[in-house]
Amino acid sequence: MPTFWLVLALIALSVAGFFLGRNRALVSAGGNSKDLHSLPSYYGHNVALSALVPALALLAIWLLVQPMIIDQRVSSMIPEETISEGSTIGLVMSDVRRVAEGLDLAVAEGAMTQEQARNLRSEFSDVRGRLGEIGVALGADVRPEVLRAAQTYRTLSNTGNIAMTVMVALVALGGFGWSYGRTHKDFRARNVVEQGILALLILAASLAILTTIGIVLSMLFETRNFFSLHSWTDFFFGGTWAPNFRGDSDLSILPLLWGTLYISVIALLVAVPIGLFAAIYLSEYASKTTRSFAKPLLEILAGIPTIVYGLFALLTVGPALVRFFGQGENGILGVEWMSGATSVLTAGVVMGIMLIPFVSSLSDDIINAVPQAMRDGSLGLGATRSETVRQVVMPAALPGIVGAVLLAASRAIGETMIVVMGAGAIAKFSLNPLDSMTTITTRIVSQLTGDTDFASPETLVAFALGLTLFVLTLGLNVLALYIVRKYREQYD
Amino acid sequence: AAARDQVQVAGSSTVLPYASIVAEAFGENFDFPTPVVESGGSSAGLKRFCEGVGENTIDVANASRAIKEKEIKACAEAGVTDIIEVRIGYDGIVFASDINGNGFEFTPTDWFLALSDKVSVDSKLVDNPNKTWADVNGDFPAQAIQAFIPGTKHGTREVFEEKVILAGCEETGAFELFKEANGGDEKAAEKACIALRTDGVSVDIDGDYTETLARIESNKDGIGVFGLAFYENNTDKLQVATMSGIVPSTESIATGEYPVSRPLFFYVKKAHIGVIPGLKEYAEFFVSDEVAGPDGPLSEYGLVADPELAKTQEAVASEATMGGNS
Amino acid sequence: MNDMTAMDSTVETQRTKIAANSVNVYYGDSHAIKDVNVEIEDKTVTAFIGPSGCGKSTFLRCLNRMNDTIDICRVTGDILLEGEDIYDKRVDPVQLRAQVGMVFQKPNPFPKSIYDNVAYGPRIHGLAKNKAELDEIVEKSLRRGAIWDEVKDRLHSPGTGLSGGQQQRLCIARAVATEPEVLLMDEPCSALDPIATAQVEELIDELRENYSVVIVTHSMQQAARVSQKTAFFHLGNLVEFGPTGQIFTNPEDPRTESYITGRIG
Amino acid sequence: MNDMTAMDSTVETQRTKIAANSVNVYYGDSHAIKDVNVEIEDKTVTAFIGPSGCGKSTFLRCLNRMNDTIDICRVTGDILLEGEDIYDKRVDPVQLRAQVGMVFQKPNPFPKSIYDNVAYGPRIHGLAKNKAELDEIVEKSLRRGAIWDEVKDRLHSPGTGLSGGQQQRLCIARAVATEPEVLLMDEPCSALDPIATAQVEELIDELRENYSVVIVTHSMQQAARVSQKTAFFHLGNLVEFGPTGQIFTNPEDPRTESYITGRIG
Amino acid sequence: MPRKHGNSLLELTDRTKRRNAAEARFKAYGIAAIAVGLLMLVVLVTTIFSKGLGAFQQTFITLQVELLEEKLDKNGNRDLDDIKKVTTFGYAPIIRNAVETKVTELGVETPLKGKDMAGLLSKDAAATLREFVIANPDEIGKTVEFRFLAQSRVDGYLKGRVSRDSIENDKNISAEQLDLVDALVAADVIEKTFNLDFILGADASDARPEAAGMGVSMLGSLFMMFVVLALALPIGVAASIYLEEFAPQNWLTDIIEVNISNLAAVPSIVFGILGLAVFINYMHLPTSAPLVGGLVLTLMTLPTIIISTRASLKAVPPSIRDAALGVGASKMQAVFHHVLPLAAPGILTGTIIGLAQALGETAPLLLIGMVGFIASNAPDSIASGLLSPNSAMPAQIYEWAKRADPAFYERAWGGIIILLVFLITMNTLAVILRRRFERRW
Ligand SMILES: Nc1ncnc2c1ncn2[C@@H]1O[C@H](COP(=O)(O)OP(=O)(O)OP(=O)(O)O)[C@@H](O)[C@H]1O
Ligand SMILES: Nc1ncnc2c1ncn2[C@@H]1O[C@H](COP(=O)(O)OP(=O)(O)OP(=O)(O)O)[C@@H](O)[C@H]1O
Ligand SMILES: [Mg+2]
Ligand SMILES: [Mg+2]
Ligand SMILES: O=P([O-])([O-])[O-]
Repeated sequence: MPTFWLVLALIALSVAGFFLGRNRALVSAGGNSKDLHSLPSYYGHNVALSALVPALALLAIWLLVQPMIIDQRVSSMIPEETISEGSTIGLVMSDVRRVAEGLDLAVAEGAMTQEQARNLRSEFSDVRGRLGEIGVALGADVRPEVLRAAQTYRTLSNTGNIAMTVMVALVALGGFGWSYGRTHKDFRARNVVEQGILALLILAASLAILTTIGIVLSMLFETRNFFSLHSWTDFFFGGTWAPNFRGDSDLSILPLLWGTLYISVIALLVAVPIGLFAAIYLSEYASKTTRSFAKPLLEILAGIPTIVYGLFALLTVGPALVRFFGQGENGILGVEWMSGATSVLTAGVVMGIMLIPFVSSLSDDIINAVPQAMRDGSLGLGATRSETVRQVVMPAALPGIVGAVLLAASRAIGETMIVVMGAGAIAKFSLNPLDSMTTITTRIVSQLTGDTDFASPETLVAFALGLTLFVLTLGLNVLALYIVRKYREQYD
Repeated sequence: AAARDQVQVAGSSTVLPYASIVAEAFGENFDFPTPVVESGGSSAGLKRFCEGVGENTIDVANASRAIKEKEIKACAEAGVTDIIEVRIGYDGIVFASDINGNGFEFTPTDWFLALSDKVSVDSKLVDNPNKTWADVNGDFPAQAIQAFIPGTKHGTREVFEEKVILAGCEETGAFELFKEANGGDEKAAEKACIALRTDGVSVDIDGDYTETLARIESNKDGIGVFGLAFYENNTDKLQVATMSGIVPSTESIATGEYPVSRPLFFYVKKAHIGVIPGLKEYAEFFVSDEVAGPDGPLSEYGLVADPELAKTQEAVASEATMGGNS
Repeated sequence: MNDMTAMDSTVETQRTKIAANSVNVYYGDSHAIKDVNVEIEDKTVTAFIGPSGCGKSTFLRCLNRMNDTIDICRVTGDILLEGEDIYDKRVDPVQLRAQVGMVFQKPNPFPKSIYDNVAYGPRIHGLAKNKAELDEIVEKSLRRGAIWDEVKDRLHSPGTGLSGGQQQRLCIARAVATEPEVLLMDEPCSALDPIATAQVEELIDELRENYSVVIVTHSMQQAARVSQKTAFFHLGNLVEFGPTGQIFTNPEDPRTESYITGRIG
Repeated sequence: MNDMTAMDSTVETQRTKIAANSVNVYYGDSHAIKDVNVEIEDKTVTAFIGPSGCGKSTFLRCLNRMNDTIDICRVTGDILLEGEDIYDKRVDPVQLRAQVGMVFQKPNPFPKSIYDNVAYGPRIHGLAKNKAELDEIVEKSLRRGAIWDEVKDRLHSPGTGLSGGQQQRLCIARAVATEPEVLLMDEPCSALDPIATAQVEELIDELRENYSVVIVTHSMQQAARVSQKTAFFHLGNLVEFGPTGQIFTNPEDPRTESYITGRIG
Repeated sequence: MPRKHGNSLLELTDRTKRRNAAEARFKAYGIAAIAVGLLMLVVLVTTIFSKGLGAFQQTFITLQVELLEEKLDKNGNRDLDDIKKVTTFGYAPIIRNAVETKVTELGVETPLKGKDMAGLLSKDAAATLREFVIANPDEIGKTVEFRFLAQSRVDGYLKGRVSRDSIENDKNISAEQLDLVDALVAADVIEKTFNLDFILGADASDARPEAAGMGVSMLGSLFMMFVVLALALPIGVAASIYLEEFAPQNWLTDIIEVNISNLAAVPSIVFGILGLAVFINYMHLPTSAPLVGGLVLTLMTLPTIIISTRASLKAVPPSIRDAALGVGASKMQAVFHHVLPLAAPGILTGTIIGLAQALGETAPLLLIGMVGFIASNAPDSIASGLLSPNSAMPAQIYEWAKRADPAFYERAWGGIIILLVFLITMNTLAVILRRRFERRW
């Protein structure tokens, strides 16, 4: 908990810094805030941030690095030969840590004095038993070298913690003092603070890049393994997807890609018109009350767990479709086009329903943001509301709407449960929407969670699928960006 | 990083119910915290098991199949050398259909003829022409063939292919024809044998038995593949078919009469014993008579108890690793 | 009023195009237009003058029911266009607005190309049979809006990239493109230089030959130049309404006089 | 020019506040301002006149770097404020804009209350120590904007619910509330009636005592009334710049003359 | 001069009629779209409620149990270590006795043996009893009244899920046992009441569905949502502000932009792979911890929030920015004071949708160990809430839906009800906030 108090102290310092900095600035301007370069609060923020941010950063780094250093120091105390075969130094170290924590707890609970904890010898006392009494379970009796290591570990951690507290406090005070010293009426506090904020904004934006790098890296290695075991020509250009347990499976992405596209397109064909019309109705026609109820209600659709949609597809929508397109003479259309409840259409329709709020809610916000003057201009020319919406409002709201549709499409590509239950698990090329098919994402999940040997191409293919999908969607997004750029219409 | 104090288990979803029953009882009866039992599949579990030795790796991997040679190698490369293999019993695989529908008495041949991509007609391989069960076997009713079988991710599928389809393939003589067609290549012939038709008659279920059940509810002609325990909990909705004349039950499977079953395992990382509190106690508790014996809660839930349980207990107690060195 | 008696075109004998009877407008609780009665004649330019905030725009917007788009705005009284109450339930505001066009006080070009801005009205009203006709309408309207020369080379660049005065003229062109019977213009020349203003005034004069024009203006000179009738609003009241000449030379109400001579605001 | 020689306040001897040297502005490929040189003096009202679309607003926006916000806009040449290049990298446009205020051609009140509209500038610049002072600034600014009487009872209703002219005056009030040294006003009176116009002109006159004002106007009369210097722009060129009296009575360039007498637009 | 536009205003021209028809159609499409959406919602919600409400009721059996000393504490010295040596299996005879006593007391005739009678009780009963004894060793030797959970089939029988026909082949329960149940119900020993433990309790194993509850996993979800909200919203908004308002228009920004929309299309399980690699294997954070779950879901939710925030920032007209800059506001001030509040509705919408998605997601949790049997206790502090093993609501539901006993199926739907209530509670705040920010200009 020292960290907790340290953080609390930092926050307190930074709050104090805010007021002191603000005051000092005001004093330097002789109490007249108008003589200051920036608003007084910016001087406060400057001091507060200078005290807080570097100190917090140091604290974070310290917390990451200290255990590593201590681990290294302590692990050198464990003689090589005492590590039993098959075990590792890492494992012994976790034992060390557990004992050290147990001792800490014992001291904290008063079951032991500091002194005792420091001088305890496993040769003479039953450490496991004593720790067991206070609820610290150990896997085995404590060996002397482990106990000694644990004691060193405690000492080092203590020293480390003290050093950390001192250093962090120094940095905080340093930051405080430096920025406090700089506080003067001519100091450009706003610019500095804003630059700080801008840096934070950039940091936030670059997180996306880091995530992407992380994703690619976490899949690249296994993808390479996959391609060393399986021919890439089959993966990219083969026509069959048929994993089996004996190896030598056909693992081609093409039928999966086809299924993914087909199902996503159907889902979007359901979600986009319904979502868009709902958004238009909500923002252009509906009364305030209707809107304030209908919109959040529709949003619930996005929060219903997909397993419910899966069951809905399997038990309700699928059989309903079969009644239409199947059952031969007994069916409603008297045709025999569909045998099972699972089909591309089933999954697509149900997924489309789930995606309605993705399109409707966001589009509604964007449409609502189009200035009224645009509508007035059109209505004033004798346009009907629908003409206004279609020809003036929608083009103006296009970038946002494309964003919403992309979001829905993305979700459609990433969905698994609905596909598994609604579309089946068979990969095939077919134009018939009443056939079962499957998607890349569901195959990723099932190959990753299946029973095939984890080093086999049948499992590793999941990574190759993931990476390929990543590249494909990247292409789609580039296209979307291009379209938005081309058709964007800026109002005002 | 704070030290971990509970046993961490991951792996097969087939073993999960048993492991969770054990974990629950373990938590109740011991001073150790309740172990965490994750599901995610045998292979995912073994993969995490083999990621290395250390606190941030799991201690036990559940598997509905034996660990493969390649996996042992991968394990060893990551430093996981001493693995204790524990067989806890058997999972029976049964064929069941809607309770109000027709009853069936199957043989592997029936299934091969119903589901294979190609069957032999007059000693020639042709695309499977069978539409109804009556086409397959004159004794069966003219009910449309609609099979819900485990998807290719499930270990059960492998058992189904080996013990049912392949057996049927050989019985009908199609195996020889396939072998001929593939120039005497046995492997290719086996692969051809287990290729199933893709015209919608045979439906792969990637989800779980609940999904299979739901499918049968929405299509009364359907016949599905289930675990014995699942069937026993849903006897109000399902009727079970016999295989080669044997009714599946814990007894008939334990004696080996009923052919379609598979062993269930868990694997313990020996290096973690003595480090992770409660690990050994958990393993011993799992295979104790009270728990895994024929009257224990596992068997009550549907596990086919291992006739050689005593041997297993001994092996766990002595921490005997695979490959013999203890 | 439905017979065709409007052959003669002297100011006095024009038939009434729009008649407003005791019109009141409220924005929420505030009473913006107070019991206004006014008759707007056909083939006449009527000027609305009055200090800023007195309700000119509000009243103007009543005449083609643009007020409908403001939630809190409420209108009572009748406004008759050719004897028909435009607030009647059976009246379709869309058809009304096609007949009664409007140029808004703040230029509001659509975020589209200049061409599309002007072509928008003709398109929705189906005034052009084909592309060539549409091109012709667009050109003619832009010419009438006195902006053709400036934009003829950039017809397909966005209307929002024009200067303030250009936007205003674009909006005028857009409004005349649909050939409304009545054109309501809210300060159409506020951002225009004298020459452009003169051109727009010329347009207004030209329009008067067939249509009725209502113009809001702050420039007494402009009112005097272009209008035949003038209405003076003050604090939501229609203080005086009469022939322009009379209002400017011989106002009846002292407030009118004060305003014209620059004493009240 | 940095020494304080501006004690005398005759028109001729005011020191230069802003000096623009060969300024060119491009919107993408189109060349909107062509090599303009102009000196704007302290304590002086400078009027920019010229036909619609000639680049007045564009040039005005250069003077406080509001052009930065238009992606496609590119400025070359230097503009010196008190001898310092405002396009210098070290110049903080924010500080610049606090010194060089602006009233836009199209009124753009914030979608906030009238009070907050005016108080915004003083708040971010820390011009008021407390609520009372802020109230005072707001009232004073609204009075200077000649709109206090109309809005004093509705200070907390939204600024977007005002009439066009009221919005314009609100924007003027908002701009003067921050007490800029230079005030750029883009057609500040376009939507105002003569009385309000007169009040704003009075304000401009008052501001001139301490600050420098640049005003874009289409009204020659207004330019003549309020300004000491006038610049005439035509097709992006600064055609003529000089004392207002001289420009209006004795222009050097034939184009200026044509414009003033109403022949080119 | 004939009237060009034709006749009376009161009579619509053909063209107007046509356009009005188009207008009416357009509007009807809108209404239809909303109706379809709402209809689906109603269908789904009624399905959920009709299947799940049962889970909130549970059958209990009230028994007087004699805590026999010779079974529970043979040495009679109340040494806790000795008492603990008796496992739950050792409690079975005590429970059997209690049932037999009760049945005899009531004078009910039954052919059943003690073991089968005790079979009416949940296997949880022994655990309840043992826990009680360890907490109150002094009660050993006395007779104490307990309210035990009934076995799931008994519960199903009272709820109508199980009938005498349906148990024909069921070896978990017999017709005789149901007769006994009927008799005990008549004697008020068995009753069905509201079951708070379903809302507050922890998961239970497959052998005792009647004891399973959502509470602990609800806390797991709660902690994850805290993490997601605390990280995804500020980071997402910050990133969008940078990209939309400050970033120079260049290829780098384009790359970031495309990247972000692409992240939205990454299947959620891939975020699990990433989380496993980065947070667990690299940073050594504990597995099954809500903190890690929250971090993974944050990464997954970020694109949603960023895309919607950017869209709504784009929708704010530039004149607002001009106005602020014109009075000397810095860009930062213009954005934070004017643009951001105007974009708030869209940001909140993105948050609502993003959180809904995060709340319902299971796939990534699978890889970081939050799916399975994780019956930990309710956390006792924020740190343990974030770090000790836990599951999440959707994972819990998903697990239940897979389990064999039909009683779990009912609980899965019940869990969905709780999830939805949780979601709606979470959304309500955002919806109210959003309504406050909505305005047209
Ligand atoms: N954002 C823009 N994008 C492209 N061109 C522009 C843009 N803004 C102005 N222009 C063009 O630059 C020229 C000068 O415009 P500016 O707005 O400076 O004119 P102005 O003198 O203010 O005219 P007005 O009196 O009509 O306001 C015009 O031709 C105009 O069309
Ligand atoms: N949307 C609105 N909500 C509330 N009040 C409004 C609204 N629009 C206008 N008003 C008020 O109604 C009154 C009349 O406004 P109107 O716009 O008709 O004035 P105006 O005569 O056009 O003035 P200007 O010459 O300044 O444009 C004013 O007091 C104005 O503040
Ligand atoms: Mg007006
Ligand atoms: Mg301009
Ligand atoms: O989850 P399984 O590995 O048993 O299929």
